[in-house]
Amino acid sequence: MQNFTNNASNQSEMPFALVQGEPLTVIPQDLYIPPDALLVFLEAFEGPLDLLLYMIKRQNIDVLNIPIAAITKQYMEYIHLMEELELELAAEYLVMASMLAEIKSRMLLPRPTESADEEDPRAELIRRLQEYELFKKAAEDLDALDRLEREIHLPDIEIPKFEIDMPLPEVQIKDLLAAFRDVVNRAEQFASHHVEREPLSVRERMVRVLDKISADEFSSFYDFFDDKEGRMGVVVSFLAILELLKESLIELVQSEPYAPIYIKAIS
Amino acid sequence: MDSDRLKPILEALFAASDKPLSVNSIFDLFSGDLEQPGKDEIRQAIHELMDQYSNSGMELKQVASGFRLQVKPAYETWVSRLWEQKPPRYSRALMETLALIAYRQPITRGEIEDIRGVSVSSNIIKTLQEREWVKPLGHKEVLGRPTLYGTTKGFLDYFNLKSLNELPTLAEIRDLDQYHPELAFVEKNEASIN
Amino acid sequence: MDSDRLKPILEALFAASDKPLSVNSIFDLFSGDLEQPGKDEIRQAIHELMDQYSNSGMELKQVASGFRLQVKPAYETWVSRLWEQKPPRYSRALMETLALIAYRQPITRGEIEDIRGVSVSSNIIKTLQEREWVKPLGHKEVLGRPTLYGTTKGFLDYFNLKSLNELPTLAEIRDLDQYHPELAFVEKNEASIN
Repeated sequence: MQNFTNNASNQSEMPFALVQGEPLTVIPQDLYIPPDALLVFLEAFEGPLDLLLYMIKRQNIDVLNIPIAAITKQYMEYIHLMEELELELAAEYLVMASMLAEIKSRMLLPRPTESADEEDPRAELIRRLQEYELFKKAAEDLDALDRLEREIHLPDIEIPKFEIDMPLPEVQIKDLLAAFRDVVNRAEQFASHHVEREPLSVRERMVRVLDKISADEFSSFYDFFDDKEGRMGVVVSFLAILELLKESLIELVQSEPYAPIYIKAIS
Repeated sequence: MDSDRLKPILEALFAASDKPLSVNSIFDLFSGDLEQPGKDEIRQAIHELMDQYSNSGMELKQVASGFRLQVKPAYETWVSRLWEQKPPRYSRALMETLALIAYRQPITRGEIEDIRGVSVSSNIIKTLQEREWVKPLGHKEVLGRPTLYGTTKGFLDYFNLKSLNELPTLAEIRDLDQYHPELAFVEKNEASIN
Repeated sequence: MDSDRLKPILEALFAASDKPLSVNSIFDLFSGDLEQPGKDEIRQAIHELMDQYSNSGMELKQVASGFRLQVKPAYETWVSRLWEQKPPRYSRALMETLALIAYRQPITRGEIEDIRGVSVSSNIIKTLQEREWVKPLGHKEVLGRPTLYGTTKGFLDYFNLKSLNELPTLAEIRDLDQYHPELAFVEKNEASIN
């Protein structure tokens, strides 16, 4: 974020990107962003209102007195830039651009003086910007509240073992599945972790292999393949062993080519 | 049962319970006892306990679904050193959606989208429901009968609040009229903002 | 750091910690602080705290590996009613941990924490092992040699599964979700449970 604020004042001369062979020099003064940072920058915005609000704020423009033409121009350039960089452009940004363009065109039309009925074309936009800003702030305030798992911790106080039988919780398999679905959904949403779908059979086989082997003695590689399981079974076993090898849980030993292969756990 | 006998029992209960306890639920725990304390006695003892914790590293705090013993946020600096993991963080999109539901409930997804100017992903709504912060309240009787959402007691508990009234006050929209009396449209729209 | 400042910090630490804390481990937690208390100061503060709890429903108790805050056994009668009243349920954190162990075994605690985005308390792993649903399979050959966990035969028996292959895949879970948002996979699996 440092870049575009520092460079803001004296960046008007230098071509800042080549777009279809043409140097792009006309960039919003306050929005100089190195192209490779644009993606990061774009991700910082929650949508067109957020972007607009930012542009207005950075330029210290009175929200009631938005120079619609200038802002529209900046906004459109910004959108072109996104297109040039082939960023997936959310439709909402285009809608906002057309709204700005509409306001601009209406402002250019001569307005009958002293007409109280005629609404300032900027009014709707301003209303939306203000309302969005209000909740943007509310979300920040909410985020700043003390909350569980962050500022507030529930005590974990030991309870002496009771004489009475505390019944064990009952769990149904659907609860387990729901928990798995939840955790995967959440992981996908909040982080870059990818919980890829791996065939369970391989995972299970990995565990079975680990159960069978020990660190002290070698087990024959061939014992882990059972003809009765058919081709799939053999493949699953093979994948499981490869996976365990990759995770450095086992080692494979072969004294010479074509000699028997042995598996042992890494101690 | 006098307060000096009741207080440590309550403390033991709060220490052992994994969720907030209300005065009613505590009252029920004593049912059948010879010396069953009244609800007022329980309430009184809780308030005395709350005072007692003023110099402690813990506090007895009232949240939406009852009272709970918790570690004071002031000691988070040290407590967080016990664990390596960072607390979960939530995206701005999720927080803005949650804020809109909290402040504007009952509200439909479409209404949230109108204010935010972007679509709200189903995942966000789902996550909020899975965290049990948000629940469907019913349907709005308009075309498509969209679901109306509101926040739960669990939301208040999580954010350490007793009621929605304790949410930070929504900033006032500046009274634009005063600064720019020439702008006639302001009056017209002010009404629809709050 | 004087005792009045140190004591509540220690209380917060004892309350939050899921295992007993020794004087040394507490001393280490302060390392790097400008006002790092000495071991004697810590020891002194702990003893003052112990006295302070004499009239409380909790006590600061010394066990083999350190000190821990616990509910006084004298209040067992009342505390046990918390469980009589409502059948116990496992926390979301425990269920998610179990699900990840079931679906992603062999898996380390750190990997579970990475996916969940929050720390997994030792208690959860302990509970799952006591229930004999989860067992250590070995160690992962990475820094720290963390334990790898997997599910047991007892786990399969409890859920009436012949093998892990009978657990539905994530894709199946999601497909069902879409067709029956409420019922989800209930129908399909209900029959096989009991």
